[in-house]
Amino acid sequence: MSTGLELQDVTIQFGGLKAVSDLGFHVAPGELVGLIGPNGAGKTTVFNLITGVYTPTAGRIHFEGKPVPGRKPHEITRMGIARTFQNIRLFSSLSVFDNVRAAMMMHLKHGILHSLTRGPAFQEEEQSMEARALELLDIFGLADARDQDAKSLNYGDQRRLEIVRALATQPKLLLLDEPAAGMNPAEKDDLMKLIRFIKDRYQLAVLLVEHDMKVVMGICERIAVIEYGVKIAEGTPKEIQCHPKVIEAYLGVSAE
Amino acid sequence: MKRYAPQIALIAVLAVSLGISMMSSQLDAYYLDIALNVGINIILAVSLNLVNGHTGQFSLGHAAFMAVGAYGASIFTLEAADQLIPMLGGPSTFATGVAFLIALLIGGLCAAFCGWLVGMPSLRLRGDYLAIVTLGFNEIVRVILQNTSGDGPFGGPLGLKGIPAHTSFFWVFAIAALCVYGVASMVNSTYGRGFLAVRDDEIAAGSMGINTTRYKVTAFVTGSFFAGLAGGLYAHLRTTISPEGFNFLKSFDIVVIVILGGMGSTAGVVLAAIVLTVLNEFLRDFEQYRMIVFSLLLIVMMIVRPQGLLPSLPFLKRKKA
Amino acid sequence: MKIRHFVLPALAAALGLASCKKGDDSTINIGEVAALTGGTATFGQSSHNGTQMAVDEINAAGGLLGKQIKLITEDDQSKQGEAGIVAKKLISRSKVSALLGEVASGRSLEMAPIAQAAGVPMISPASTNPKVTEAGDYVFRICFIDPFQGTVMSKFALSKGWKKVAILTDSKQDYSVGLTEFFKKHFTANGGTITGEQSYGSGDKDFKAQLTAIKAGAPDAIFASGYYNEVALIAVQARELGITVPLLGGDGWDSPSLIEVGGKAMEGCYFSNHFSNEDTSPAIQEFVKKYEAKHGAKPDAMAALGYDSAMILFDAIKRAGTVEGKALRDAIAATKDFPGITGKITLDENRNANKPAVILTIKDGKVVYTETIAP
Amino acid sequence: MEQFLQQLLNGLFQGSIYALIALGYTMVYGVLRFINFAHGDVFMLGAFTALGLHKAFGPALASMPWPVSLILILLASMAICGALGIIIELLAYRPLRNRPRLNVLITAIGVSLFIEYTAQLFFGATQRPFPELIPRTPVASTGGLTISVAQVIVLATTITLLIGLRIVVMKTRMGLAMRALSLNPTASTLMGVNNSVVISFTFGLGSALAAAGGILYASLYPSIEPFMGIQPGLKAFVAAVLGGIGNIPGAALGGLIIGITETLVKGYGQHFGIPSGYSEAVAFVILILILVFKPSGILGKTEREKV
Repeated sequence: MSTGLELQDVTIQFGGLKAVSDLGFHVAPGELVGLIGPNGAGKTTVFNLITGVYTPTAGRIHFEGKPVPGRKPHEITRMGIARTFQNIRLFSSLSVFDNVRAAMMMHLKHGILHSLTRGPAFQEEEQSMEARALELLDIFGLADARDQDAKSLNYGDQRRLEIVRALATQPKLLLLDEPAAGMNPAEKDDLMKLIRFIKDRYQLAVLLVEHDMKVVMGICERIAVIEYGVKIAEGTPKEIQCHPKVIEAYLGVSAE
Repeated sequence: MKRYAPQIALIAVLAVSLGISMMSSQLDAYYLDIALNVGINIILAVSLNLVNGHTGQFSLGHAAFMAVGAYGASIFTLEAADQLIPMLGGPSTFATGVAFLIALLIGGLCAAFCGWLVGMPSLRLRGDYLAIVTLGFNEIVRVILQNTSGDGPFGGPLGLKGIPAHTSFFWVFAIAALCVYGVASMVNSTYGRGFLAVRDDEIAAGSMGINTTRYKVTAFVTGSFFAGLAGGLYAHLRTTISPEGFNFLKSFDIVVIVILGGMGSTAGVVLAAIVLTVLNEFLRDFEQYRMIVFSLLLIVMMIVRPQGLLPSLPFLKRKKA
Repeated sequence: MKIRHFVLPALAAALGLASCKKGDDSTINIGEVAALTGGTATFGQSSHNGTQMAVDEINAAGGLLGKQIKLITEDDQSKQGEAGIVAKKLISRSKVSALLGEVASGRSLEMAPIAQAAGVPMISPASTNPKVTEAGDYVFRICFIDPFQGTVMSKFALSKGWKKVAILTDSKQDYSVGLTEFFKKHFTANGGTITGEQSYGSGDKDFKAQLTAIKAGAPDAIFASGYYNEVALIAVQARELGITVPLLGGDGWDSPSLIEVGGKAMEGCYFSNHFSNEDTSPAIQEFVKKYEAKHGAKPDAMAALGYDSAMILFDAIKRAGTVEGKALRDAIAATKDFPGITGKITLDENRNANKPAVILTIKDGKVVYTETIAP
Repeated sequence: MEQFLQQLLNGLFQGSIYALIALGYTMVYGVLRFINFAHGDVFMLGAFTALGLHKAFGPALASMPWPVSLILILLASMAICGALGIIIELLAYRPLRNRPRLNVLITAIGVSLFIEYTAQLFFGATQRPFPELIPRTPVASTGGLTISVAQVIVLATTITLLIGLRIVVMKTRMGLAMRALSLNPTASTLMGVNNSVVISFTFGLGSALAAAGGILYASLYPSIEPFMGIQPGLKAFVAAVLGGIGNIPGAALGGLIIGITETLVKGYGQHFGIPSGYSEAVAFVILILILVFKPSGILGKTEREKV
């Protein structure tokens, strides 16, 4: 299992509090895995550990056989891991189109000097970037809004734009943090289709944190459940639904 | 042709500046002086805007980099230009021009180096801390210059005098144009979206593969470089410089231009640099009220229009830059 | 990226092409650069009052060369860089025939190359730094210079039998650094010992550390070469620390605020100055009376120097019979034994005034004349 | 040795002034998370208010023993400046709640410049003498060491206010509300805290502390002018950061460290090739070092941004 994402005995401590302890799971290439748990279980913390916002106190995180901790967030993104944020973090003063462009920056062949000389190669690259950004926006139905300010979009569109922006970094693993939050049932259905579509089209592995059980059970191939930073179960949606610990800790408590 | 419009505009401005420069002896010395001041303030404001506006890092020490550039360029001119000019074929417009360009570049590079030195450790600090650190750096530079020996190359508290008046209309506006062109091209390219991304959300920017530290340092070093050039131009315009002239109140003056022009709006900041410089000159008799009005404007604007006064003018409405 | 980015600067530049208005032929325009606002406004205002008084007197007496004098004053706000701009403005917009000012050497140094290049004579009333008149042969001053002032205080200290002196310099002020340098040179060359040398920057309020170090050297006197703002606080803190020896200083002490702030602590201290308003000579007493009638306060040295600078210029205009730059310059340069309020003024070949200094002391809360020291 | 002891004393008193100003700085930052640039200017207004009061009620005050008149002037000026602080917050900062920090910082700079230049318009740029509210006579002069009455008063006031502030923050309902607000403004509202009242109180108290600092400072260094607050204000800020911003004992510790370091540089720096003129830069060098090596300060806690 040297490919994909691999977490082993990962622990992080804030002050005296263990937010995540001895967590281990993996996401294989092309796999769609769900990460669920009650509020405050440490799901977003796991994302922050994987993307380098936090450094684990102990344990190992590997992606494609290479260690992740100690690298800066942008270096981890370069390894092929992209994410969205639970509390939407778009570049609010930029247009929809520029939000996507900003995320494509790391694949530029040309740097600062070329933007000054503005030669033919630079112009060409700018145009191909534009084309790719538009293509992505088109898939998510955001092409018409390209010149709007990101902050002027409605909630669902902002969530979709977060995904587009993450895709623009050309990841191999996509971390989605509650992408369906605030969406209506019809939008949620569309979102599920979209996630499947991009997973196939861009051959992505996806790690999904989501509260909406319908979404999680509907698209995930495998699910890991954590509570108080500890993994309490892992398995297929079917297995999870019947898992006694899960029912007790999670489904039982917040049965809707 | 349209895609090369920026370059064409740049060359046009260079040519016009050269033209005006060649007839500058017929111009009124005082008005010419104001025009050169305008140009120098454009360079200072646009370069500070790259740091404070586009990249969202709040520097309060721009005058320090201006000082480094002014001293660097002046010391080169005073100490080395005499030896250099004969090597360039004796005193001619060309030789003095080249020597001046070298002096300016040395000033700019010294300032850029200081920018790197200050920026590397301090740019990981949050906005308000960075503001104080840069302000502190401003004070440190001033104190060090003031405590040098009066007979040494830095001239102590009296500063340097007898700097040749090389600064002409051409030099000021050529560099102003390059500065505006450079900053605008940088920021408007795909690469340059990174500056704005860092400003809007540093954590998200990092997660999108943007090396936030590098962007911040790049902005800071570039901003310092142009501030250094502006300092060199200022020194060779006024012909005397002294440490007190580069205190943090000078930095505040530049910050005021950037904020009133609209942080992150190159066009707004250029316009503000022009309007405020000219206004300062013609409202000399109301000097006592000037800063009161400006500071009130700052306060009111942050409440009503944090994006700056000028971008709301209809002819400046354009795509976000 | 739009062309209009560049059109605007070009427009501003076009301002420079505006036509120049002709000078009014019925008056002689004289430009004055002074700090009327900002940190050194007290000096600027005094010197301006003196200058204005001279102009009013001449105009009341019928003017010069059949014309009235028009004094055009520009405020440089006590700020670096501004003196140069307003000097350009006075020369190119107001077409002045001569420039008076500045008090501060740093700002006179900004004006000097501009006056020199334009061929407009400039007279500084009170800039004591030697470098000011080195800018060229159109730049004059009517006050003594730092080497002289530093030497005077050294001579005075030695004459009092003070062989051990500590020095406290304002390292932010070239004026203070200059005085210290020349004081030290003369003092040590004539058998004096410097027991300690300390510095501070103007705006500082706490000098206890420096004074504690100075106290350890047990000097006979302390040479405090800075301005009155800090000197008053230095005196207060020195007395608190139990230092009782007198402080010595230069003309930068000359302000009522020295005694207002320093109070008893200033008693028995000495400073050199350009003139004393206590001088009993009739010319000086008449000047003091006129000034007091107009401004409600006794004139200080800056007022007297401002007055003298204008009067010397008028005398030169009279002798030259013209305000043409070269002729006027020559006439100013030929000034000899001019009976000024601040003494007999002769301009030497370096365009500096050769004149005596007075030593003043503080006694019972008043500034009192003690002696005159000739060059 | 005696000289060294005297220098330490000098540094201690200088530092206690910085500590006094830093208290208000750090409290406002601790609760509201922003640098109140105008703190140093309220400090200046405190001194001018005291001067004004002294002029207005001169004869009446002169008939009292000096400790009484000092306390009266101190309390009156603190009340006036406290009210002023509340008004400033109401007009300039309150409309900016929940706006980006940078906007608040810019406003703070604006407020600072506004106070300075308005004061310059009214009071003029030149120094004014400050009345001798506290006798400047030496209180003790044993073994060559001297301490003046004013210095003792300053030190005593700093300690009193330090303890008083600590009690307010730790033991009172208002203090509890302040701490709640500083931890989480939204949650504190939910818990029934009226944030607006707490913020007004914090500003009022901070401004009153600044005013007290201004008066004591002016008593030690009796010449005042509209820009007198800038340098002490900046140094007090550095003291607050050094001690760990938001931490009240930290501010006091930071103030003392800076005061003593500055004094030692002035007194002994030249033996090591550092002219005393460099002492102006000492605070900023300390600031840069502390932010590079331990941004949370000596007693401060590290903060994480919520992602």
